[in-house]
Amino acid sequence: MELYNGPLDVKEIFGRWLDEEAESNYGAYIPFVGTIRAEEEIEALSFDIYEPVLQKWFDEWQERAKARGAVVRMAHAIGDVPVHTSSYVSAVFSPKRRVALELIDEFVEDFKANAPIWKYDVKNGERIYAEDRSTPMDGSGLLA
Amino acid sequence: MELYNGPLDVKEIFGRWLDEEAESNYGAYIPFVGTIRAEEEIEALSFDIYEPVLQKWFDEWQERAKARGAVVRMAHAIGDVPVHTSSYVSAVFSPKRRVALELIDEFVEDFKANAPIWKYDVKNGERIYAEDRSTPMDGSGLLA
Amino acid sequence: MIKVEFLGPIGKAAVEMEAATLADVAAKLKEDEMLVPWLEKCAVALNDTMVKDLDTVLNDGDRISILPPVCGG
Amino acid sequence: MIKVEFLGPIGKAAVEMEAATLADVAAKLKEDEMLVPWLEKCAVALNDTMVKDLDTVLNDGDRISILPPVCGG
Repeated sequence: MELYNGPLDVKEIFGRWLDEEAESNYGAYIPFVGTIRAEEEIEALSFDIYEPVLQKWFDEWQERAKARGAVVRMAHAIGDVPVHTSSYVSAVFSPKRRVALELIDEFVEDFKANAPIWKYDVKNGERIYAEDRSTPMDGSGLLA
Repeated sequence: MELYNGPLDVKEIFGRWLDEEAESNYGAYIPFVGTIRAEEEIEALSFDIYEPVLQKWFDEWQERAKARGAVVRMAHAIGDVPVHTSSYVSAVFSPKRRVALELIDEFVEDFKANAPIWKYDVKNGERIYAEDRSTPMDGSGLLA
Repeated sequence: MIKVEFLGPIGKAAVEMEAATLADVAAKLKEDEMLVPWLEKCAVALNDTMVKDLDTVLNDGDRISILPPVCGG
Repeated sequence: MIKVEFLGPIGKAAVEMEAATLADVAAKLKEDEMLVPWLEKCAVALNDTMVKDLDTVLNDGDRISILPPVCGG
């Protein structure tokens, strides 16, 4: 798991992961690259991350992937990420394509639902919590 | 659609596609990279391609992707591709992640089933048709 | 004494309190009207492990994190 | 006259023949015993468009491709 201040160097990350698994004999490598879209006059999105819980979430995913003979990777930005740059790269490596195609879908969807990351629109230099696009994590409402 | 003699320069392809869509306002970019696995003592895999039918197959996929607001890309090797190098890269770009995750799965699976490409194991310099891993295309048996 | 931290957009400083279980924490946090709408949609971690049981017993020095709705990526 | 090409691993040179429909092509190709096992698992293109109907009418100069089982990627 890799966290960066500001936008990700997507080519460096993609290429380094490719090189690091070059001799691992995986037949399928599927990255997912998330890029900030220009919409509703935002200048950037901005992210807060709670790293200890994110690390546990990721470690559990590593175990799940390992049980299926695969490997998962992820990189995410902290702070401001301007429009048309990337905030998120995740990837699956596996021997065969079916497992890779299924895992990347499950991994990205669970990431959206349960990774402890908070998103803000940046407009006129102001940070506004993206509440309408956010999802309560599993187990929410416990203290209500 | 891009065809190359021998292994693909995966980083160049990934980076160029990323750059070419940098201003297109797609939020999700999912490449699939297929790499030759070392197994059963092969030195390489080798590929024949019938380009006119492959181009039509790809053009139809471009239309299907466009109808969902997305773009597909693909690159494939012709001839010998040594173990641990790559023969195939395809990708989907789309505004949102759900369409991208669904399309990359459908696109790669239909590619495996219907792209007119023939695979051979290369052992001791000899090319052996990978019949047991090959799939009859839609409509097969018409002349039987 | 345990410590309660409010993550991301909640924008409230950490508080310390006496609490034997998570139910005690819930009762005390609900005294703050500003927090009530957050609590309905927040998940909870105890010492960085997600918890789902109000009867969870707390020990001196424990750290509770309140996690509002997320949107990574 | 139409032309029939055998793609990929079939390893047979193209042949020319007279044929009014794809059914005629099927009948003629079945005379070659080496081809019979291939025909069961091969798809067919007419002038590079996939076809699925034996009644497809052929014209002088048409080009038929015989496509054996595939495995790209």
